[in-house]
Amino acid sequence: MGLRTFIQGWPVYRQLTGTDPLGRGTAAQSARSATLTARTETADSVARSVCPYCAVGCGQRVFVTDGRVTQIEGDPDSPISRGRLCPKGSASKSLVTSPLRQTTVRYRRPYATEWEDLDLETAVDMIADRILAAREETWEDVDDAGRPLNRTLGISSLGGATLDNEENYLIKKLFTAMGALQIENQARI
Amino acid sequence: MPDANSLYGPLDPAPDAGWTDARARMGFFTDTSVCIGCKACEVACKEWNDVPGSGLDLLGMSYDNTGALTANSWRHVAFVEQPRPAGHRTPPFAGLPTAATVSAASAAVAAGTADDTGTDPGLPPGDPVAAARMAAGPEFLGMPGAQPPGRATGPAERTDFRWLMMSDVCKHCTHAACLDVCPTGSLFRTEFGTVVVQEDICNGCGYCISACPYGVIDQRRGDGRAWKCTLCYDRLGAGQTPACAQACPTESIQYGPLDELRERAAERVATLHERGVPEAQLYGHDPADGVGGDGAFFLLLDSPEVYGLPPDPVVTTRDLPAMWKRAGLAALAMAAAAVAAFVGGSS
Amino acid sequence: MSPHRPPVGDRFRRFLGRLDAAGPTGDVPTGPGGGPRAGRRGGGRRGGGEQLNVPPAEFTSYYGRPVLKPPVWKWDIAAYLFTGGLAAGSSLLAAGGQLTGRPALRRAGRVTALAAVSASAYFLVNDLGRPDRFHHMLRVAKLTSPMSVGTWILTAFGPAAGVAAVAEAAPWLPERGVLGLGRRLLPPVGQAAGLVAAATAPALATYTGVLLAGTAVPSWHEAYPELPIIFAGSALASGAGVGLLAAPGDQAGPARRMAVAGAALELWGSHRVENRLGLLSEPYRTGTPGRLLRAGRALTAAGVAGALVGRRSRVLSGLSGVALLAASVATRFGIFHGGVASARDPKYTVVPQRERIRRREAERPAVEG
Amino acid sequence: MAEAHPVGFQWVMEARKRGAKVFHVDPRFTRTSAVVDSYLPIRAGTDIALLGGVVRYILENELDFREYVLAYTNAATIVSEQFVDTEDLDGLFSGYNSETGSYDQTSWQYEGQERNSGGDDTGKERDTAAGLEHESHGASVRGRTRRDETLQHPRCVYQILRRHFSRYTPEMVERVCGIPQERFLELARAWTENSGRERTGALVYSVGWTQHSVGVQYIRTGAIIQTLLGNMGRPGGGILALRGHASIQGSTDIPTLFNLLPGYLPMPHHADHETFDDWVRSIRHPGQKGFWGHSRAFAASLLKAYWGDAATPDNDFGYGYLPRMTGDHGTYQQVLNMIDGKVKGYFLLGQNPAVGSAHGKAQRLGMANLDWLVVRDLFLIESATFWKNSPEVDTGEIVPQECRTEVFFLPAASHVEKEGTFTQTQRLLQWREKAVDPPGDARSELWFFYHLGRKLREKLAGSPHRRDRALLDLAWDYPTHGDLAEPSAEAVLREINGYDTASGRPLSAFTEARDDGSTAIGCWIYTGVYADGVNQAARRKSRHEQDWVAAEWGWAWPANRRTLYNRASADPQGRPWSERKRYVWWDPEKAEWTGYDVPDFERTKPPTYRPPEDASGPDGIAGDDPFVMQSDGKAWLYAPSGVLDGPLPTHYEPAESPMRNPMYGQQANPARKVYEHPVNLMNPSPPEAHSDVFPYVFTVSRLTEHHTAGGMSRTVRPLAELQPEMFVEVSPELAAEAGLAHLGWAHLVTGRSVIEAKVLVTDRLTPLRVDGRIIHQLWLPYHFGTEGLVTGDSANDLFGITLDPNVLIQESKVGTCHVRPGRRPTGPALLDLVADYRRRAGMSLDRRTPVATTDAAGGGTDERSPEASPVEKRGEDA
Repeated sequence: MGLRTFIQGWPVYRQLTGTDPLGRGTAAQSARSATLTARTETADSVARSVCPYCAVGCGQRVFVTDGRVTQIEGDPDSPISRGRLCPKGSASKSLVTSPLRQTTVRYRRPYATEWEDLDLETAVDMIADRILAAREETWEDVDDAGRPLNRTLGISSLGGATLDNEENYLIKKLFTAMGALQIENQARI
Repeated sequence: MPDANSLYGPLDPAPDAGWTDARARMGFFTDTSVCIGCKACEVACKEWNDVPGSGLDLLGMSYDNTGALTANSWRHVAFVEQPRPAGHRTPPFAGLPTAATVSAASAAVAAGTADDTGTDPGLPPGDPVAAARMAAGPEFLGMPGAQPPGRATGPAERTDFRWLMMSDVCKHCTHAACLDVCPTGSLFRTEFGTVVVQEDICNGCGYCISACPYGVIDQRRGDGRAWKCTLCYDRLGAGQTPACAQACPTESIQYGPLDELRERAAERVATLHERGVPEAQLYGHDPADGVGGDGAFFLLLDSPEVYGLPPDPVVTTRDLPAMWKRAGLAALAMAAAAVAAFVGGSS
Repeated sequence: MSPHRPPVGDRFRRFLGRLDAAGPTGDVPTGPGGGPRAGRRGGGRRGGGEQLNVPPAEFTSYYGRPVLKPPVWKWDIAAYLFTGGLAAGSSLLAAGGQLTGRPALRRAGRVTALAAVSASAYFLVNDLGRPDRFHHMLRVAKLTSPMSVGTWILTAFGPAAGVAAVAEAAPWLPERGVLGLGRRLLPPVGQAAGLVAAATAPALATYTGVLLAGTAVPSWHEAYPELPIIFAGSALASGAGVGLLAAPGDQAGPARRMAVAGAALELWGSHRVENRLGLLSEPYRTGTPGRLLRAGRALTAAGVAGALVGRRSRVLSGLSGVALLAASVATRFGIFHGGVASARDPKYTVVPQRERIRRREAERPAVEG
Repeated sequence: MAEAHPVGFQWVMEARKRGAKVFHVDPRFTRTSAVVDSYLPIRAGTDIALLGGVVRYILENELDFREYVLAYTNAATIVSEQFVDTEDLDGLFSGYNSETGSYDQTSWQYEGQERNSGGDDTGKERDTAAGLEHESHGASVRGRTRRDETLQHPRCVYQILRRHFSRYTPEMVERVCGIPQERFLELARAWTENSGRERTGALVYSVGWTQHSVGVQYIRTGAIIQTLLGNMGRPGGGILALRGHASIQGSTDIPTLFNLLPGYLPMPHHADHETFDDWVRSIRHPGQKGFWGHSRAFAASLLKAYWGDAATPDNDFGYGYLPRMTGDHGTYQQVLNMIDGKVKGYFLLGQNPAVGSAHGKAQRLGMANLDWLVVRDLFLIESATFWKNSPEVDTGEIVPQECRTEVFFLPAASHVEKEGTFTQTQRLLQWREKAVDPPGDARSELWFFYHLGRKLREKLAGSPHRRDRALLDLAWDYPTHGDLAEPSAEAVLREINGYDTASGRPLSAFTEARDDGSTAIGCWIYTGVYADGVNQAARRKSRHEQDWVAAEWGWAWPANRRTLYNRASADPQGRPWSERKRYVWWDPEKAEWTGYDVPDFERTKPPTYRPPEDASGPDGIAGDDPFVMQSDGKAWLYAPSGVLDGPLPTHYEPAESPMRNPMYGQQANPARKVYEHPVNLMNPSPPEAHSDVFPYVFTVSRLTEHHTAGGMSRTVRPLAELQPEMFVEVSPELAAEAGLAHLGWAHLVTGRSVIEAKVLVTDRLTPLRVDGRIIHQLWLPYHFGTEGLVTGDSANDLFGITLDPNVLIQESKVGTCHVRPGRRPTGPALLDLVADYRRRAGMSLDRRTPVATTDAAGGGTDERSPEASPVEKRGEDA
């Protein structure tokens, strides 16, 4: 940067030579401010989503830059929400990027007082083994009158109201096939 | 070139600040009569502007746990509970076995709470008496005639009640003292007529904080710089609505060209007056007021100070010429005294 | 949760305590919880026996909290008010000494001016939230910003005062060589610099009045006619104090007269802000600011008296100088804290503004009719 | 609504701007109350008395929309002579069995149909939450019914209704609810004046209404009003449930519920549904009218979707694989079974029962007594850390070193890290696009369950056991993609939609479903969401580019209808009731139904259509019968079956109440589900002694700033800081009585637990004058727990478990408690305090909660209740 450019970039010079002698506006504007733009404008992609909190179903737009969510805001096209969000919906970016989010499997051994780490693959495998053991232990083939029961009451599940229909479908399908009857969610609560 | 009203009086501020290609002046009209106090504005603002947390303390100021506008809260929703009538509405507690109201007493207790907002000066404690008066019925305020006839709330029992909510924000004054006193040019007037702190410039001198007649701008601890609402300058540049206004579920916060908003606000007040809400009043809409009108103005249902707003703010620069004159006189006096001291005496 | 915060309701309990002490004068209904209710109460609750000639201030604010943000300036700025004034006063003293051939005054004035202006720079930079960005002050030159104007004044004054003070080192330089050249050149340069500093000194001393007044802080802003006077007087007095301390009796005459003039300006100004501003005078008369300003007044009086009666006594003159300097410190801190107090209490924001509205509305029909 | 559904509330504000009058009924003055025209404080748990008062007001003043009522409801239908009303049985209906605490519904039937009830054992129906099956259809009514179009017959529904609600006078409303008569009349007047031909009114409730021991009947009462006023199936009308979780409607439609299969097909019962035919017959009731007549095709198509090639007509499509219910397997029964050591493993999928379910202690003790627990969530919620950080660890009831539960915490993908559909509260399916990959080990449930299933099937390959066939034969071959091998959600949605098994062509409507194995449909009511192979739920046509019904945004079940039963928006002849309120109408030119919405009627069935004598299924529905899922095509003012606690709503006190029922000798819902278990002691209510130990009523709900059990809000800083501490709201009057100070501490005690909270003393709460005494109510948010950025005691810890008999949802919106100033004790001293209260309240382990409290039950009065008084006819004002 030459002295000349430096001087010309000096707000005092701009005050003296430009339209803003009091140094309130154009003269005082910094280079950063002059090139500022909304990060939603430069996002790599936008996903059209739906708020994960209550059941109103407000439309959301999720802006992504470099594989990171940089903004979540209301979708103005939505006939339900007209682009608006409540405080919870507005906090969606903080929800999905929260530093408190757990991103690794945690395992608590029986009688342990602390968590341990566990590999995801191993965890799923261990869970599968425990399901099979619980079924084996508690399977009911038929009732007293010999009518089919095909079930285990040794396995329970709770949850689904925050999940997708496709997920609930697979959950119900798999649990039903394994004879696990005690499947419940918030709709009961 | 600077306008004759450059320091005081009605003015279109962007051209005055050198914007030969100024855009229409943009602003907020916050209609508190439809505010539901959801605080979406507070959160949406924080999400967009990456504003840090502002304390995890229960303030007991009704549902307000933010307390004030600070460097870490650029929108602040005020909550005021009052045993007073709300427009034409049926008194909610009429006929119930109620005793005296507690709003004033609870408010007085809440005046003493504190929150670590992470800013300076943040949220200083308040005066319990003034707090009580804020939350009291009309008989406390000594404002006879402010209530519709036949709605007087006796001291013995409470029948009427209203819960005022109001989303406060930087006023983006026509004559912005913060901007004018800023010695670095960090605070500047944008082409939209808004007032923005440039975070790459601010050196945290704190002058703007004392200059603001609304107590808006504040200094972030650790960071040292002053922060406040930018009216989402970056979004405006992209033709977008500021985050708070976009989120607001009930259109309490309306964003748009200031001229349009002022018209809309006038109509709204007229409608409310027709519907039996005589207390509806505009605040900060008048270009002839002490700050030349606010870029963010409000429809209020009570006196401004009840919401924490100054009733008649005046920009400090109104008196600036007089101040410099006095300073000049003082300087002359000082020089004269010095000269006299040396030439006047004998020893 | 913030640690070390006062227990919730503490302030309220103190309020109740005051109510009890006040007796059943106000309309104070008792709540169902047994706790008294806040009722109609006049102002002057912080009076502490002092009789105020302001009407009882009934006002409202959001949970009683301040409407304004109290200044975030720390004690550095109050200290700067003193050192800036001291620098200005000293440089005037120095210039006077220079022009009237009173080397002791000149020398003391120049050295003090440099020390004080250096301290000023330190205080100013130290008070910044981002000290590393102090040079951003030189980005713009804004007449609307007293701080910007002050920056440029300091930019002019500081180097001049510096050169003038450095010139005092000339006698200690060797007579030959490059430094010898300095020995010869410094005195005239110092004379010129000393005059430049003195020329800017009144501005340096008085702009700080505008600095404080150019805010929304009620008791500062409303005192704008007086603050520059007070600060000018205070600067003169402190400069005089330096003179009284440093100069032998035969050179101290101008210092004595400066002390008298400064004290007069300062006392007149202080009296005005303590009485003219109605409710907004209150912060200057009560609490810490009140004590500081009273101390300042007493010290000033003592300093002037000492200066006048102690012509023959070097010790008394010196003590007077110290008293004047201390007076200046006390006055600056008093004014500073008075303003801070006025911003902390919403009363001082709301009541005068309400009064202004009332006056305006009272006038309106007359105007329209 | 402004409080918990602020964005939905914009439409209320919009209506208000256009002149609508808005009433808000709530125990506490909320952010909604602040902006409406009239706020009515109500004693928690008395909504039926209030709404019943409105019903009476309508009937006594003949303000019903008579033409609508006559044509579209069962008002004229004659009911069996065997039916005896609560007026004559002191609060019970005929058919009450005090042994089982349930009803035989035979006497409730329409005249001549007494043997058709199919509900002669409501105890069993209650255990299986059979009421929930009727979410989309009424129970059986066969053939024609006897009607009196003059509505004069003493046993016609209209007259029965009049008599039943005759004691719900304004005076009685005031006496029961604490709402002054003038306020009640203001509501009744506004509601009736704003309903009819030219105007409609809407009733909006949040699902706190369902969390009562008479929750279903609350909604029934609302339905009666809205039907009498002609507000159903019409624009601006209806009953709008504001549900609280993004896809809670979807998880009911495609249920993760024990008693349901997708599309409200019932989970088979071991005794009633031994064979496929038994099962299907119980759904479609051969001969019944309405769309359930096709249910054999829906059932066969579901099994075909489940077991694919292995499901054939010859093996009843694998019906034999389905597990069978034997009774109540609901979540609360499960928890008690956990405490009793009967459950080995437990999955928690985005749910936090340690905070969010009633009786938190039972929840946590149950979890502490499992073999293993799998928690899938975004955060380490209280239900994952109960073994190290819970109130019971503090009291010593759970000792980490002695707690054997093995806990797997698996991080879950957030809503932006996976794609799929939510079904929102208005039955709208909206597809979400995926924005980013989930971080670290976080995975979608789709991933977890698909790969878990894959693993299970691998491990079982070659298994000789019959029990493993269902898993091995399962159609479980979803395509996966990406590095994480994420299953395709679109493929699953396609299966849910259904397809032709021969060609793979996605079906367009559930009318294409077949019972011969040629169609596979995962959820028949969703058929059409993937019509033409297009993901209809992903449609995002801007609201600016379509009309106000916005039919091209997402997809609503069934068949993209936005308003159900919208045939009722036209008169019997098919003309709009009024121009202002036109919505769907008959176009005689084109000979079809048309309008703004998809008509909820067979498109070409003319209004003049009259079914032949023996018609069944859809053909049995006449051209002027809009309620096409009902077996008689009518809206039911009186429900002859399907509602297990009575054909008409009746005011009962909550299970825990400080009051004797002012209306009947029967205190609380006689059919409510009660669990007698040592951990589940209910506070005594009149006529039992010692109810004065817990003199205050408390209720809980949400704050705008938090979400349910707080797992998605207490962990998020911008939300946590807005409501950072647990608090309790009390009126100034209660504060005075109990010695509570604003921002001081208080603790609340019930027979289960003690919790503490900061006190907000506020004018927003008010005491009520009820039946001559003052009732104080407290309000608490239920969002707090021990984890997250902000923590606090859990309000749900205070509740015991008592369920609504129809849907097995707990009463967690009202209970009784005591409140004391100061902080609660900690450690074992806390247990001592509870024990002391229990002792004083007579809550011994061998005490049984009296269920029937009137002699009218026929000797069923519980002898163990010390104060079970003889029939005391209460509540009749002159």
